[in-house]
Amino acid sequence: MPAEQIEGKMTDVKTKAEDAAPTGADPLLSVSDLRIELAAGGDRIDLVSSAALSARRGEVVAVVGESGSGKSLTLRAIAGLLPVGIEVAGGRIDVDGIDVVGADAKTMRALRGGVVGMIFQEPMTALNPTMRIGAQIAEAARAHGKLSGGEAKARAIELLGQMGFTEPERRYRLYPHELSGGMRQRVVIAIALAGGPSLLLCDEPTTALDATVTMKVLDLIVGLASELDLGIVLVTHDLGVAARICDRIVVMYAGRVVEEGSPEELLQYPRHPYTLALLQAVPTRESTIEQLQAIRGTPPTAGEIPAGCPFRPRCAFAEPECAAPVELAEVTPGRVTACRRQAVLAALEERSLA
Amino acid sequence: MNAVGGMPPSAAEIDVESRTPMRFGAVGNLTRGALGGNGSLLAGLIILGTLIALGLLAPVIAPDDPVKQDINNILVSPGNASHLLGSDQLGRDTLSRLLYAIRNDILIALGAIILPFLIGTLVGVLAGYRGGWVDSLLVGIVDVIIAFPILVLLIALVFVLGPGVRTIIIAVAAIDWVVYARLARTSARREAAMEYVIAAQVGGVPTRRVIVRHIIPNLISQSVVYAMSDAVLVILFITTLGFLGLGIPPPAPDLGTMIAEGQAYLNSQWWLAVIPGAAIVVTALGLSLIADGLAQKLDAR
Amino acid sequence: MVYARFLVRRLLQAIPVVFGVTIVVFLLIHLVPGDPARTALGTHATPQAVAQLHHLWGLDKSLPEQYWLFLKRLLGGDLGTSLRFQQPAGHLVLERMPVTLWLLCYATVLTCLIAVPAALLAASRQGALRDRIVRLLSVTALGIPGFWLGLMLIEYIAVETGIFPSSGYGSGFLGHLESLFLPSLTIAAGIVPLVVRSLRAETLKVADADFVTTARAKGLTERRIRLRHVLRNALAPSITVLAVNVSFLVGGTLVIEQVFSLGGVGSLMLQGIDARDFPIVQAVTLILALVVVGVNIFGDLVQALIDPRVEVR
Amino acid sequence: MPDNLLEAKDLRVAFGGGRDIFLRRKPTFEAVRGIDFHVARGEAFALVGESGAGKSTAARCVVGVQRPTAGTVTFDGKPLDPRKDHAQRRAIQMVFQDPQGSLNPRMTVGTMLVELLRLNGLVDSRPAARARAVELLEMVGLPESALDRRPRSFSGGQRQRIGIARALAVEPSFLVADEPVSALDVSIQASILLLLKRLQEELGLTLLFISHDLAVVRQLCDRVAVMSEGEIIEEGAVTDVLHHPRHEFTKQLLAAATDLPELKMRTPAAPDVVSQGKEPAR
Repeated sequence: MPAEQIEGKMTDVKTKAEDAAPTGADPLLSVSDLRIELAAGGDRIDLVSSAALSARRGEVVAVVGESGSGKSLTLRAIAGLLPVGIEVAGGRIDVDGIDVVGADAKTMRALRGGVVGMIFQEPMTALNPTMRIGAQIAEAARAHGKLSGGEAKARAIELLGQMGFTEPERRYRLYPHELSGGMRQRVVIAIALAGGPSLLLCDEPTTALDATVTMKVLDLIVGLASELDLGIVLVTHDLGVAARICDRIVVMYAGRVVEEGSPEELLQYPRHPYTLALLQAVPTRESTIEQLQAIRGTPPTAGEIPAGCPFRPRCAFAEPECAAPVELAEVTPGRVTACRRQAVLAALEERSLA
Repeated sequence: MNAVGGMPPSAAEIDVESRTPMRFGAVGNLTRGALGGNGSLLAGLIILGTLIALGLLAPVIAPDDPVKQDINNILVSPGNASHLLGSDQLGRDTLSRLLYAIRNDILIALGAIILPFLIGTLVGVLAGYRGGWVDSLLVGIVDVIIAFPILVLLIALVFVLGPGVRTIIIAVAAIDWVVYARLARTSARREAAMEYVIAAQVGGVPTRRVIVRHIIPNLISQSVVYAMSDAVLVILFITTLGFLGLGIPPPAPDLGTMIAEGQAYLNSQWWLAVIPGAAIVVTALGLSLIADGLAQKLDAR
Repeated sequence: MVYARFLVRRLLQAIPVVFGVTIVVFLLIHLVPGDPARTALGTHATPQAVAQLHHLWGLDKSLPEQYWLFLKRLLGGDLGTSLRFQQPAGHLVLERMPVTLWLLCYATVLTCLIAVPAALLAASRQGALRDRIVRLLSVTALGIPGFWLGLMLIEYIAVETGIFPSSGYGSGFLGHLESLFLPSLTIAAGIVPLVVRSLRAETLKVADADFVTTARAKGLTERRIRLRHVLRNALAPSITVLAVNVSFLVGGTLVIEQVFSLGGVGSLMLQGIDARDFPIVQAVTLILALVVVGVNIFGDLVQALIDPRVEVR
Repeated sequence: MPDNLLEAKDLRVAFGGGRDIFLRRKPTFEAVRGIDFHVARGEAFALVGESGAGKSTAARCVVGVQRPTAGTVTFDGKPLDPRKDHAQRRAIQMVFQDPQGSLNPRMTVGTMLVELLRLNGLVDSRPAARARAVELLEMVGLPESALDRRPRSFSGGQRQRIGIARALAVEPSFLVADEPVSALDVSIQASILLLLKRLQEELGLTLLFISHDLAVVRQLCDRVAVMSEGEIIEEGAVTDVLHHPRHEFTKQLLAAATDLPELKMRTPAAPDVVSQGKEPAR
């Protein structure tokens, strides 16, 4: 797709976000200094060592990173859905004024589904195979808000209709295995919305889907965000998906946030060498193989993350000083990076603009 | 270069966040660490090892001849100087009979599972890998034999063949192989569909070698684990046959026969039936623990 | 109705298996080393008697011919004539069937009553003390020989406390319920460990499934998640395990009937063995195999009702 | 010598079929519904489509692990039958999608390579096989020490390199690559693509490339055929198809692609920024 079209799309969404800005002066979601650890035997392994994230109502924020970057764990921590053995070891998570890290079980139940809806990667496995799809949606609706069985059913049918199901009354009675992957993902979205949440967390929602289906599902999610004034956090490894639908991109590497900014700025003028290297390594339909540059080395394994800047061993810009710890710092309004050498990147940006 | 020296724990283990759906189970295994199956395995090996050692050494350590009758000393209570565990209704030394019975039962059980293990696994792998009519035929045979209650068919077979150690081994093998065959067939079909097998075929590795070098090593451990729990069943079958008078022909000692003979004296000489029963339970427990431990080790991989 | 059609289809699919079963049962008598008629009648039988039995059993014909006759007789409901009782073997088996069926059903119910709570308790926290205890108990129980457990229960429960009778079938529903409690418990003890193991593993597997995370993300209570989402999905495979293990249950009844002196099909078979009564042994083997086939079909049906993914069409 | 190394005419593959125990016909599913394509010597040709389009099934026919139900395929002018024809089997090799499942977990890399080299009579002694295996590993950017390790201990990208080394071990002229980068992390993809490109040029390989990703295809291939529901709906030079799609489905596919805006800031090629497809020290 020509780049203009993408930019057009992005500005569209942005205007919407700006419209919504007044209502969302206070961030709906704010995550700071989040640390997540795996307790293995006596050892504790850092999986996420510093994650910071915020989202306002009506805003779509993408968290981008490769496998092992800690993006999915960060997302799950927000809903208190970390796997057994993995826990939050420090930092704060606030959702709509609720302190998630310190919350008791009852608060968390009210939060899940009621304040935070979640969409998963694998629509094949995210639905209960022995339960009708309608019942699964209705159940989510009944868990929040006092609905009778009939009301919950009506709500589920209404949601199915909103998700683009024709004849929702009839589809209500289907089982997950009777639906295609894209349709199942719509059911998952309906479940996530049934409790009337204000924040929608999406964990690689389109990775398992074909490209044409991906687009439809993404459009549906973005449409809902503006219609219902939801905040959306979308975790993906696909920079293209992030570029296409979000207002802000947060890049994670080795359990840390390394850069954050608007898609236009971040994807065209990155201020962290990892982002830059990633962009140079992703083939596009306009680029040729001569322009493609591999990143040397492999992403570090959890528990083996180098001290200082974690990208240092793979970085083309690294200097000895990069071995010292580095903090996220704002470089221009709305742009944050965790790189000591960002001045070099800024100079490169100057040069390309000149 | 990370290739030099040991690799860190493979990425797949700690990498809880991959493109594949998050596997909570894998994390669970990791957090439990090495505690897993080693405890069971060790306990099982100690129990079974002790029993096998006792059985093998029976000719040396048994205080008496297990079939020697002593009419003057019948139904002696345990603790007696010449009969440590007492004697039975024919004055035979219980301890000696017990040791020989353990020896006989364990040896027959192990003997009885080796044949079906080998035949069943081989047939199952061939049928599963080749598919076609051979496979259909195997599935048919398996379905028919599985339809019988195992013990009933076993008793019927032993009955028509006439009692004896050889009969027991043949009868167990004739029935039991289908279970190994079914297990190996399923695994072989799964492995044959794996890309590494296709890659070997594409690379020109001949079929026989694909089966022997690629498929069998990847499924055999599962069959071994099954064989251990199967041994429990076979021990139970053998002693049941003995109890029903269809087992090892008397006077050779067998735990089931000992229980059958002891049941008449349960209210006076309880040990005659209780001790051999406990010996069966302990033997089976040893085998089950080994199976359990092996299965957990296998799972962890 | 789809389930009726599913049932019919499963019954039709069982035909080849039943056919195979008849072949095995038919061949049993030909496995006897030497002359089965002479073996059956003992060494003192007159040559005329042996020849007569030869003719009666059709041993003077070719194997396929014999099988054809055997099959024709079976289809006519004739399972041979017992040498000892001089009665139709089929009739004898059916007469003893109620006790055996009672035992089977009773044992199945007890199995569920013990295994389901035990498995759920163990799976409620993997690796916790209760999990370890349940696992150790079931590993141990797996190796207890049924006949021995039966003897112990008779001696130390029935005889000493007198709460349950040590033998007999009792009369009336409640009488059966009381009299058959210990034997059924003994039979159940043999397969409870297998069901516990399977249900525990399935429950843990399902508890890790993505859709349970979805359920949690809905904000449901843990109780509802366990009952509505975990249990139902874990149950279906365990029902298969139970159905497959009916084979063990049936084998168990045979010995346990003997221990508790119950006049069921199993003790009939053992009587037949004592009397070298081949037709009885054949008839019992055949009918018990048919029971297993039937129970497996029933298990499939239950599974189809629980799990919509099982194709019923 | 024919120009087209591989030619497929009216290739069809159906699954299922046969009869059940009541002799009723089982339903069949036609994964490939009569496709024609050809791959010229030295060319890189791609089959593109969404999941279930039949592209992988077609690839499996070419390497002989799937029997076509109908149609003719010729390789180098002769009917294709890699199962029987030893020379063909050696000439056509495959790289798989899943770098995990395509390596035998119980075999070291060395054992695997030596097995292939010896079975195909490419070396006459064990030491020679080992030496050749080291060469192969070097070719794909792995050190000698990889020989004695099992697949488990490698990262996804390294496993894919091993998979490529295995395919090259028997010295093929035609390489089938079935989604070789789609299971890999973004930062690893580029190095594998660069490696494939380099090897194709250095060894003069003909390439049949299977992918769902048009951007990836654009990097490696000259010509592309778009598949949908078992049929080829459009075929042509990659740039043509990308910029002037004719078929409605191709247009949809292009519209749906999530591409990046152009990176305005390209770095000057720093000497230590590796671009040759080798994966140096981490």
